[in-house]
Amino acid sequence: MEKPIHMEYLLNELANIKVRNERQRRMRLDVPSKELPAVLELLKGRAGFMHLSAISCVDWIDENQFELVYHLWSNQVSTLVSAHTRIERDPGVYLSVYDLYKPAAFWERDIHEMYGVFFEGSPDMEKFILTEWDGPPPMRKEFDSEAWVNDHFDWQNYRPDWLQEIEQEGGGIAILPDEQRFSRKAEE
Amino acid sequence: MKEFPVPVQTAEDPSVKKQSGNIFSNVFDELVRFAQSRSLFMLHYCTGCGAIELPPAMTSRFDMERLGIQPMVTPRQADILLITGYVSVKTLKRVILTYEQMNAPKYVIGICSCTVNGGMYWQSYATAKKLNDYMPVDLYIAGCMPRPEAVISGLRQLMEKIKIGEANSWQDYFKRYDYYLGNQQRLFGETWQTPTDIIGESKHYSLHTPETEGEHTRLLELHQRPLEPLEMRLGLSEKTEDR
Amino acid sequence: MRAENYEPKQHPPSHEYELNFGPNHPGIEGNYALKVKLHGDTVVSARADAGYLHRGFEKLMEQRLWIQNIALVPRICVPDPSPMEVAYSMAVEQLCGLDVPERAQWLRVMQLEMSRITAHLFYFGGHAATTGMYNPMFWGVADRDLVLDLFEELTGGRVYCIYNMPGGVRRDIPEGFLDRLSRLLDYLESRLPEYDNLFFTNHVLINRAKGTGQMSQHQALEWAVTGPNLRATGLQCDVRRDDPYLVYDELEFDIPVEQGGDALARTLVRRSELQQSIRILRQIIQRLPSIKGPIRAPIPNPLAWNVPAGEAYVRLESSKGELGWYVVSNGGQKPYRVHVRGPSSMHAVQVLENLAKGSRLEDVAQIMFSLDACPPEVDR
Amino acid sequence: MHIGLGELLIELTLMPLVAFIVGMLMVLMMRRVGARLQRRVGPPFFQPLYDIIKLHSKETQISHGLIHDIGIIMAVGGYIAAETLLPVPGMNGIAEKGGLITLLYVMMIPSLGLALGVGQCANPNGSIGISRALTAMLAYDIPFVIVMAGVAFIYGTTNLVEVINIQQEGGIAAWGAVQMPFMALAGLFALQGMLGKQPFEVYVAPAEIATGPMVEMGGKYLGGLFVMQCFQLYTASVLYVTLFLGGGENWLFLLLKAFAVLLIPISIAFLFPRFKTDDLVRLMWKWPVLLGLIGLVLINYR
Repeated sequence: MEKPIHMEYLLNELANIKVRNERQRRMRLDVPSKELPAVLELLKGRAGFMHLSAISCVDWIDENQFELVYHLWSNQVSTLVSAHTRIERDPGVYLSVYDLYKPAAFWERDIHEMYGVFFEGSPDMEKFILTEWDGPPPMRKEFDSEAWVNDHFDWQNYRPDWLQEIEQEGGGIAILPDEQRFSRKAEE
Repeated sequence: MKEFPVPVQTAEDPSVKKQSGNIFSNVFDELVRFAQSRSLFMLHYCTGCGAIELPPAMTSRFDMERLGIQPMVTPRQADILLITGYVSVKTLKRVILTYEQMNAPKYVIGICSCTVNGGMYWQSYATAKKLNDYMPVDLYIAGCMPRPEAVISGLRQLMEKIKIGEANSWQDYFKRYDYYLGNQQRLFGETWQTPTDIIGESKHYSLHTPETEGEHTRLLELHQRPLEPLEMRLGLSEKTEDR
Repeated sequence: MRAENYEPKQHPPSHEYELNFGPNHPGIEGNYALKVKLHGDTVVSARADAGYLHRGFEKLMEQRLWIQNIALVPRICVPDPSPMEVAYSMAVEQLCGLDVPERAQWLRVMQLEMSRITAHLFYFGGHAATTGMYNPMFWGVADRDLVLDLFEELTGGRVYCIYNMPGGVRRDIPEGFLDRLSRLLDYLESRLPEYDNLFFTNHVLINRAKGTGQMSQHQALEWAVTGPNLRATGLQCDVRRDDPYLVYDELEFDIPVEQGGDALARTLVRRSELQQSIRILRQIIQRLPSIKGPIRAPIPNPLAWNVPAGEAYVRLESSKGELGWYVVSNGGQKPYRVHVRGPSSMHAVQVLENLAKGSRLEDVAQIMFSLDACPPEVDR
Repeated sequence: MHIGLGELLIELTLMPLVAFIVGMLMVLMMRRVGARLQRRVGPPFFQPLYDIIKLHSKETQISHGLIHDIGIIMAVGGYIAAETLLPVPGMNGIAEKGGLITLLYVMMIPSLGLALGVGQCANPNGSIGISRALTAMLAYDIPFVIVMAGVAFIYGTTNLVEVINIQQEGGIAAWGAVQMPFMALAGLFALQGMLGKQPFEVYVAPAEIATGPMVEMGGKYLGGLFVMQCFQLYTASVLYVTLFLGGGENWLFLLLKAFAVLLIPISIAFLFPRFKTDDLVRLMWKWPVLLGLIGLVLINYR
């Protein structure tokens, strides 16, 4: 689908932006992190992108970057714009767009507790879902959920007494301890 | 590796009781057990996705009330704690608080595979894998999720167990409190505590055994502080009054 | 605690007090908590507390194969699971450039609309029960069960169907299914007047629901309210129409709108939507036999399936609002990142907190249920 | 009529006992009617009994202090006292000495006892519930007192035994419902409020305050409340029958009338949502009071 004309004009005003029309009614913008708030403001003010559908965060650990994706929908031009921007993973600080989009408060709070990205100017950076979690931000790629599970939980006993009796009598299928799901008890 | 016995009471307990008492108290006990089995109030607490199959089981189509099972609202009123599916760590704390508030005899039913072994969330950092580490479970109903028929048939089994006097796993919580508390502390941290004085109650109901107290309860005493009302954080709404 | 040990706690004198709605409270939908501060009967401020249903779906999905995730995704929203699997499948198809056969698309629409009916029937009961009327719940859940029976026949699962897979659907309809569906629709339509008499035109209910949890259209747009809750403020806005997917652009249906933006309007919108879903299903019953062809596109070996690198954002209209799925692949066998935008993550947090503020204690539960907030979508 | 002390004692024991058994049947009827309206089977015949036995046989009991215990005793005891003041066929108990006014007072004791007991629990839901219950009591007591006044006017006595005798001697034409239809209607409102059923179920309200006064009740405390509910249904319906439907000529008629009367609030209860508390007060002070006052005027100008 062709972009509506005024979208083209609009996007021409912006330098440093890569525009890709991926699919029908989908448009991908790659924006440098400094210019993103301005781009969003322009999109909201000039093309009716009123609806912030979501803010996603992707952890590109190999490049040591977080990618923030702002999904915006406009009924005026019937297009979903995904504005991508990359920030450095290390301080992990970015600007909040709460003054433009109220729903950003939830998404930024969510990204903060799942990835540890801090948004300056967001109304509330307190924990929401993981209030009783004291580990690292779990959605980061370096967090190994399976290891954490093995560390903190026991597995159900897959060899109850009655099954062991059967095994001793020559029936059943004996599962060797090292083939079972590992757990604290097996390590001891 | 210390193996803990699976908390299932054998059928011998009631028969021992039967011989010791006189005939009237036996009849009375039996009547009480029968009434207990025919009147089960289950706690209205949806801990997970299995809760979606409870409304069909309760309402017009399967109608649990004809078996004397009805939902109750607060833990004080309830007999059955239905753990309907995965329990996240945050929920598990509430579940334990809830369980300790209930009046015995109380029964715990783990519905859905997730309560048995973590189910499809076995890799998840947020859900508990094995419910009977944290509280004694009377009955598991496996399935993802079990159909209402399965739930009802499980409840019928529980009723049978109550009728013959086998469903006293609640005593196990008093008798082996140290074990359960140890598992809870391992997951929630050393400072974990509940407002209920389990040791005191176990003494009061003469369910105190050597295994009630141990290293974990000593740890608890070390950290126990008087109960404070929970802090409420209401910052957001006040900050953004004009929203 | 024994009576002799009991020491009543002294609280500081205050005109305001705090009350926890949930997580174990019948006035809360699912396992969720709302902490409210009250002055008399008026809510001064409310604060949502989620995470009781957190399973770390997005993390789990990064650890499993593309095809394995199909079993995982419906669990994200328990009362209305089908849109989840459709959305995920569509996202994977977009990444791979798979073309879904037309018949599969029709079958998907059928599943989505049936799922919408079940969710709405459940919703009516929930809303009625918060106001103390339990009959609609008993009836609604029983009628919903009949739809679930058809789901079971079609897919083998009552609630979690796992009917979709990237490329299409798993199996074709059984013989005589469309007749049974048609009979069920007749039955549901014949039940609607009874629901009307009992529930939708009940004076006491109207008295209670009118003006409760009212939001203006402007507020709704600002808070990113979507779906029936937005349509209850008078805006005709539906992803099925604005951003059509599957075969919705070939189907005729109205987008019901109510003015008012209160709990009553939200309920009435859903009642009309139920009728529209029945209408859509009738069209499907008519059209489906004439659409021949396969029900799924061939896919590579699913156990060693490298989905091409890329990203896709799929929007869907679930029974609760706009559902968004953002899926990123780096060309591996597992998704690199999946992000779910549940409509309730807006409704159950920001909107609920704002609507509850200033309302009465009696209405808090009603506001939550009338927004049709689904906590597992928030927690994921 | 003079009866011996022994006989009186037997009556005083029997009256609450009969009331309890009939009350359990009424609870059963209430649940069965609800079940039928919801297209279900409903609970088995002995379900209310099972519930009460089970609740009293709980092995651990959680008390919140002495007042908590006393509150429940007051709640049940108040109704037991009320039963002895409520004449039934063959048994008058101390009804002749008590009369309508005493009964009115005694019937308030349970609510107050509940307020005491629940207040001790320090659960905010319970406190809100009890404040709502007392508000509701205030709301339905105004029409109730007007009805009482009308009854006293028309029969010239507050002695319930005499009220029954006057009605039974005059036949159906002398029934309160025929003599003062407006009063009977106002009485129905008060009955609905007294039973606390929808649309006046403000103080239980599970979705709002998690069953209010019952929130911290478990074991025998909840059992006490279940017993209280049996008494409550019995007292309210039999009192209505006594005042307006000529009392019971014999037990069969009494029960028939009482169950028929009870059917009205129960069926309404399952068809309506609940009002808000202030709506309840507004409604109670408007229509039943108006009806009652019209009834009073009519009685005076008869």
